[in-house]
Amino acid sequence: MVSEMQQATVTRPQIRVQNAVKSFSGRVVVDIDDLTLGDQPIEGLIGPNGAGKTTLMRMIMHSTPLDRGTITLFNANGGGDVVISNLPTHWMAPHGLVKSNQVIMDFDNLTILDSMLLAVSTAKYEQPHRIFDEKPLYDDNVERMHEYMEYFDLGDPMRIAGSAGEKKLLDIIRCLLLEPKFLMLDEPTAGLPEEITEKVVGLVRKLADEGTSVVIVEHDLNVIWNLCDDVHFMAEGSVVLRGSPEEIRQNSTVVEKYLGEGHV
Amino acid sequence: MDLDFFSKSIVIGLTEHAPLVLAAIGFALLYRLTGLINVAYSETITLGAYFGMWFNTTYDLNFYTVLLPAGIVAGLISVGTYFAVFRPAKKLNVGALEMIIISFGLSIVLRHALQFVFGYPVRFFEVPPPVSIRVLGVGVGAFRILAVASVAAVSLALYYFIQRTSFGLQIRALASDEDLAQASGIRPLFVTVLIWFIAGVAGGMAGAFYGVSSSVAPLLGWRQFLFIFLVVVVGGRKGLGGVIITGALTGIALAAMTLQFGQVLYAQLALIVAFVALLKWRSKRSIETVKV
Amino acid sequence: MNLNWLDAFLISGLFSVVVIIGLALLLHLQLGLTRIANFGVVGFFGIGMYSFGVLFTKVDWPFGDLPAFLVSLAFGTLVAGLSGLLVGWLIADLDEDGVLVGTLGFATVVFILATTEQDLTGGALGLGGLKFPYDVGTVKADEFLWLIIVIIVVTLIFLYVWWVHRTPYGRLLIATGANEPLARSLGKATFRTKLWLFAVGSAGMGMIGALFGVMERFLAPENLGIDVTLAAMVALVIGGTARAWGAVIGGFLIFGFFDIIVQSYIPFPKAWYGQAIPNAKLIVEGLVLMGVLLFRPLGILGAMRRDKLMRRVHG
Amino acid sequence: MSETNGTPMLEVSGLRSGYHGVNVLKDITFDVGNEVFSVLGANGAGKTTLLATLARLITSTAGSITFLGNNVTRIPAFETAARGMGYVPQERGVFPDLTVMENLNVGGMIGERSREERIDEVVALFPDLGNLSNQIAGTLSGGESRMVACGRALMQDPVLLLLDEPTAGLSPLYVDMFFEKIAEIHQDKGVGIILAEQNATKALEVADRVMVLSLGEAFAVMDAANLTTDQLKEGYRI
Repeated sequence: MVSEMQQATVTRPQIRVQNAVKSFSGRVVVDIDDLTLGDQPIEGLIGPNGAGKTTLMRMIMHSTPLDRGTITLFNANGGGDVVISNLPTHWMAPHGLVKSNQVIMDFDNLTILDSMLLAVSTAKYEQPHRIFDEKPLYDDNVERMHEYMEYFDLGDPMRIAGSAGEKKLLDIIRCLLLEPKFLMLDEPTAGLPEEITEKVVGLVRKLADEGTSVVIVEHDLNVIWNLCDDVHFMAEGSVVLRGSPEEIRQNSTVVEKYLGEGHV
Repeated sequence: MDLDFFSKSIVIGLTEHAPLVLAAIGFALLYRLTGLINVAYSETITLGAYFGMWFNTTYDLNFYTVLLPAGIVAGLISVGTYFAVFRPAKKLNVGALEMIIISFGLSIVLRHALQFVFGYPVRFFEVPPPVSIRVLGVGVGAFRILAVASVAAVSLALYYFIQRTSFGLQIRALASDEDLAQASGIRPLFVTVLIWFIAGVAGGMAGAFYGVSSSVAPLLGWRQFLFIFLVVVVGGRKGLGGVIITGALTGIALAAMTLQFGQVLYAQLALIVAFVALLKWRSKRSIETVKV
Repeated sequence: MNLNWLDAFLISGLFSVVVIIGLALLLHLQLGLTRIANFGVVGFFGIGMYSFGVLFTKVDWPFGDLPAFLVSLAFGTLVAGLSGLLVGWLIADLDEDGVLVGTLGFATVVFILATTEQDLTGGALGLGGLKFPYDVGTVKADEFLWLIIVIIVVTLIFLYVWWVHRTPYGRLLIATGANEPLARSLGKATFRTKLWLFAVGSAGMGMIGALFGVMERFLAPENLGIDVTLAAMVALVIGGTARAWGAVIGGFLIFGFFDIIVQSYIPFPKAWYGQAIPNAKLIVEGLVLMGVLLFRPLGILGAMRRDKLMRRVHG
Repeated sequence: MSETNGTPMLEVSGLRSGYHGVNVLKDITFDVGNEVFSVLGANGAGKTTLLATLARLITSTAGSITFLGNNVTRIPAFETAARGMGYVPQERGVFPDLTVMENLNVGGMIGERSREERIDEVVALFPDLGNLSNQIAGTLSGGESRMVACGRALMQDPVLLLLDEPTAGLSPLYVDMFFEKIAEIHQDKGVGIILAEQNATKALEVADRVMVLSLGEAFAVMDAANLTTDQLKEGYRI
């Protein structure tokens, strides 16, 4: 019933997490009754250490299996609704659900261009007998890749990303090249220089304006306050508060959870 | 299937495959502590067999007199391989996959170096002809019974050493969490050397037992390696106790299937298939957190 | 004439070098690109060899040698490919220990079956009756022609492997080997990729096994020792795991030295060829494997250099 | 800067450290005497990295650490432990495969006093541990395993104890208990304590001095009493 109603009013891709529980060796890390992400273009997910933000995102990507519960992606690629908690991780990107990584992740040996081509390539190109597909793949996507290379001033793409910041940026670019309908960013600005952070933020705004739903986890709360339309505050495995950045910032519970009682 | 079949399987399984338990304990120590799959462990076993045979035939010594020296030599060589190969490899940041291949290379080198040293013909221990006694209605060589008893004794001693002594505690702490162990003041080098030595001693003694019950040949250890590895991978999750029980059960299963199929190779075949299937089934059930 | 004698050895020496290079090239896709240590190379090689041999010799073929050979070859390749699919399924989501157990276990199973199924394989005694699917006169000429054929086959394998580096498929293999979870999060079905990689690679190894069997004329379980896996691994590692040429260079360097130069051109005492030289060869192989991985892990050719490759392809 | 008893136990200057090529800590300088020294900051500020670097489990890229007058910037972790540094990491503070008693015994490997005596002291401090001694540490609840971790570190007879968020994720009852114990350890045993905490209120109750980390930089180092809420909010970027 509820899902039908939601479907009717959905304007942008949303994720609904229902009765989702995850515990590690007996300790409950995430326990969410009902959470909808994606009502607003850009939403923030904050909370003190151990609140379960990263675990929740991994559960959504299904790289961490759920103990129980359902996660549904509304308005996925193709417009339909998909129960993603039953699907393996590699099905998320084709459905338009993409997540960037908190820690720096890259492929050894692959150049920046390789990384981009890997992201834009689809399963039909990547079969043992398809040995003449490199050219068409490149030609079909070269403009799209060039846009990013120029925007971020990447320089020569035929080299391996060197610095940690460059790898972090490449991780985000890979995600964007997948043309996500629902994008999750796990600490996108940690380790990035200021001017790159601004460019990333600008791009995320543009993407959100064009209809992609974005959820951000970030330690640098200034980014959250400036960028998000809505903020979910997590503590002890569940979302305890939700509101505009101003509301959350003023809220005594939030200050208390971060700083302890007495500083309210 | 009658009672006779079971008692036969148990007696033959335990007497013939007792060294498997001992070898698996040694391998499990290395595997669980260092995370290293040391293919060259099969050569530690072979070395034990050769040195036992050599002490036994050269100095005309009783088998039980040469058992410990053979184990100690194998243990020292095991420590030697740690310093010569595995420690430098770790310092050079060699990956897990390369480490397996390196140990594979070491295994080949040791195996064929042994052939150079001890010559090509198959060799034998010189032990008195077996006296047969009946256990559970099955005839077994008295020597084999003694061998089972001593394997059991050595295994229990090792178990006690690991579980109850202060050195054992350091070993288990280092295996459990290396960083935390260091922050608690445990010296990793000392403990690691200790492990390589004990693993080598266990392997060497197992080799001597294998050698005395049949013959001594360069492939002696390698032929057992897959089964040792399977026992440890399948049984090693619950610590040494699991390894000992899995090892003993494997021996009994091998004996039972050999009786059933009339061919030891079929028994081995069935065992490999069963164990690999078990591993597959377990991996399906325990897909845990992937770091993305 | 002395020269005649020398040539026969050169043919068999070159043949074994080419076979090892073929196996190493296929291993390059698995170990070099996708970083799966297949310790069961000899199992796929052997199952292809025996499936082919049994079908070729035990069936009373109603048509000539060449069609019979081709049908049997296809059968051997298919059986090896299917076992690759099975082994791939078993190990694709296991870690290094699982891969070692699975592939080593498979090789052992093939060895055991070759020994026990005496009705089909002749057991430990071996299986005779294999022959070339043609007759061009002398045995030496037959062998020489066979060498040429196998060189052509291995060259085709090389071209495929070399070309894979220039395809989206090769890029996916490299990505899967470097960071499988990350590849999966980009929507790559890495499990299926590994499965097909194993199927194709194993089919190739099986085919090489069949071609090898014809040259041997006589199949015995001794052909299925771990030294076949070792040889492919050494050739690949010494030349370089990261690049397609690595297998070729490594194969010629180490096995060219032992199987051609030592066998034919260095006058060691006759008695040494029985055991001392094969023994020494294995020791050297082991030492090379260790030494290279410790001190130059990427082999002679070194790192992959995708930067240069990309410039050549798209520059 | 407040009075510390004579020369400081620990002097840190110009410390830079991190992992995966990211410099988490950027040029940190402070010193700690025989006191409770609180390191405050939001998540990601670098508290855990700082403590792991001090315990020598992460190698610093620049700067120096001087412990009891000796430069320990490059010596191995077991050596600093032997010299009297106890470390309780945030999550994995116990050996999960060992029993509670074995965990304590691992801590008791260094130091001269008899192990029994020290175990008695630890059990007196955390009476619950007495009943748990044969339980496998991996099966303990969060609060219990935190007690075992503290107990293990105390068994080393440390002069300086590094505590990384000992109360994160614990229920309020446990939190209060732990902060009482921290004060007790410092006062009764004379152990210096570096306490990494996010919960500023509690930490400031027990701390003599405080450092606020903000995205890897030392935002303020001062007497605990002088720190204002506004400074805190600025440091936490709330």
